[in-house]
Amino acid sequence: MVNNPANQEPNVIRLKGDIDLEHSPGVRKSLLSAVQREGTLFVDLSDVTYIDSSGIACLVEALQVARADGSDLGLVSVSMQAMRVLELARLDMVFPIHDDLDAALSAKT
Amino acid sequence: MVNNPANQEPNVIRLKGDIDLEHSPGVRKSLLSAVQREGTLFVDLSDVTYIDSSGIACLVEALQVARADGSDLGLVSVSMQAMRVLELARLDMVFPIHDDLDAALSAKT
Amino acid sequence: MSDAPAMGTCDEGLEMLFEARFPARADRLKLVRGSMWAAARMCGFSDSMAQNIVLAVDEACQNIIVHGYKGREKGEILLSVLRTSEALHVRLRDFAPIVDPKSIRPRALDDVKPGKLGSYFIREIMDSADYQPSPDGTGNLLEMIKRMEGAPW
Amino acid sequence: MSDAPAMGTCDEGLEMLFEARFPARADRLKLVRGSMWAAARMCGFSDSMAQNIVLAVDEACQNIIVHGYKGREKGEILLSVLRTSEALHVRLRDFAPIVDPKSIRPRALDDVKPGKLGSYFIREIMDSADYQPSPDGTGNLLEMIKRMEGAPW
Ligand SMILES: Nc1ncnc2c1ncn2[C@@H]1O[C@H](COP(=O)(O)OP(=O)(O)O)[C@@H](O)[C@H]1O
Ligand SMILES: Nc1ncnc2c1ncn2[C@@H]1O[C@H](COP(=O)(O)OP(=O)(O)O)[C@@H](O)[C@H]1O
Repeated sequence: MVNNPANQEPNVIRLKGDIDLEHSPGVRKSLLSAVQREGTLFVDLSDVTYIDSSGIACLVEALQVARADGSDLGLVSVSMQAMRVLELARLDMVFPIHDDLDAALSAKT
Repeated sequence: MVNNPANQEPNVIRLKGDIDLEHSPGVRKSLLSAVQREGTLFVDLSDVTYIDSSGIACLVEALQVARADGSDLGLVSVSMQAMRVLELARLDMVFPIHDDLDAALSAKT
Repeated sequence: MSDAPAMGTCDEGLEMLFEARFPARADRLKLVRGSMWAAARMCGFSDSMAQNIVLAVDEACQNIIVHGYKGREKGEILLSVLRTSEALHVRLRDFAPIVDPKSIRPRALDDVKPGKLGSYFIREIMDSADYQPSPDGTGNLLEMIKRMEGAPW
Repeated sequence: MSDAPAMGTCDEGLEMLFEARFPARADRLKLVRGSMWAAARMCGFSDSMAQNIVLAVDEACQNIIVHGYKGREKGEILLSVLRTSEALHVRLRDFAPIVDPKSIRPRALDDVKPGKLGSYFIREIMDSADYQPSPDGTGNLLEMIKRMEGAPW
């Protein structure tokens, strides 16, 4: 699920809850349209309680679309469970990973 | 389950985890022996993730043993779930309830 | 558990959310609580109401373990969780001696004592909790119903 | 679910922790994850290993929903969770067309693409995941085994 407070940087997407087979289709759409709109994107995972292969697949697809355009997609505040799944998928070295939003936004500039 | 760090007041019992049909028999024993040993007792519920009627029954029994002896049994850091169960049982006015250990120990003196 | 396929919806417009089958033992109740909570949330109940519903179902299972099977090791419990557009239905099937519903007396309100809280919680939390005829006349079938918040009745 | 009583332990020294039956739909998987986590914890697995086991079982259910039943609404999944003194056994029974195990190919390690992660996670996390003959020759029975930490082999 996607949760974007109005007062937030437009190129930050905050996911929340379980990113599983039920919710991945919605997350995929939000990520792809945000990448197309914003270029480089930061995906904040602090409120993600669970992520599975379908959730990881959304992130990978959005990353590929971003990079094909010369942009990038960074992950922010990755939970323990999500980090373990990224490591299992050997994707922890593929995505730029930032401890928090400040780190992400300053790395960008 | 009962969890008592060595450096803690002897009349404070810290429960943790699910106080359910599986774990209540052990909790009951610990509470009754602590009441008999210490007199007035504080039961810290901060780490209690779930409590059911069998857990509440242990607390009520220990309270009654304490009061029969002229002592008392206070509850400390009661979680939302535990408070709801106490309220359902109309026991929220029967137990002394303290926000935290400092409040409990200063109320005592 | 039979191998019969086909389901998802069943009698009376009830949609099946899940069923669980487990040995009637105290250490199995925690396995069911998480599913029960998620099912209640799925029906739109708030987090705290979902926790209350978990408590009611747990108490009914405890009664089956303690009073029905009286700790006999081989007993089992079938839990069926269903919904209509208006209510959550929880059914508990056991194979213990048939219960006389009149024997279940919750405690008096102002009576501070350790026991008899379980059936009281069930009645406080659920809209109804009634024994239904079991499919084959053996054991018990307890049906508990909780109307959804915002349902029309 | 049949009404047959008697169980708790069953074949080959396997002890039944719980069974669940649910419609093969994406929105039911969350109902099972909590129970699966609690069952893994009950076997002594660490919190993070229990979360991995939940992931493996979830992925296997997803494959049944997506590739087996291909979204057909009436499909159902039976999950049986059992243990020996040495290992957790998870069995998934479905009534979809019979799977050719050779058709399941996890992705190559260095291949960054969106799909084919599920079967890869299952193999990484579990000690084995094999199709067994189903009781009546219809559908599939996938058995996944995870040895307990500290078990002798
Ligand atoms: N499933 C059951 N089978 C037989 N007797 C039951 C069952 N459920 C409840 N009872 C009876 O109803 C009484 C009240 O139950 P309850 O309020 O849950 O309190 P407690 O379990 O503490 O006795 C029990 O003591 C028991 O005699
Ligand atoms: N239960 C199943 N029934 C039929 N085919 C399956 C099943 N599980 C896996 N497969 C096949 O194995 C392939 C790899 O599965 P998986 O690694 O989970 O990736 P994905 O589901 O993303 O395709 C699937 O694309 C499918 O062809």
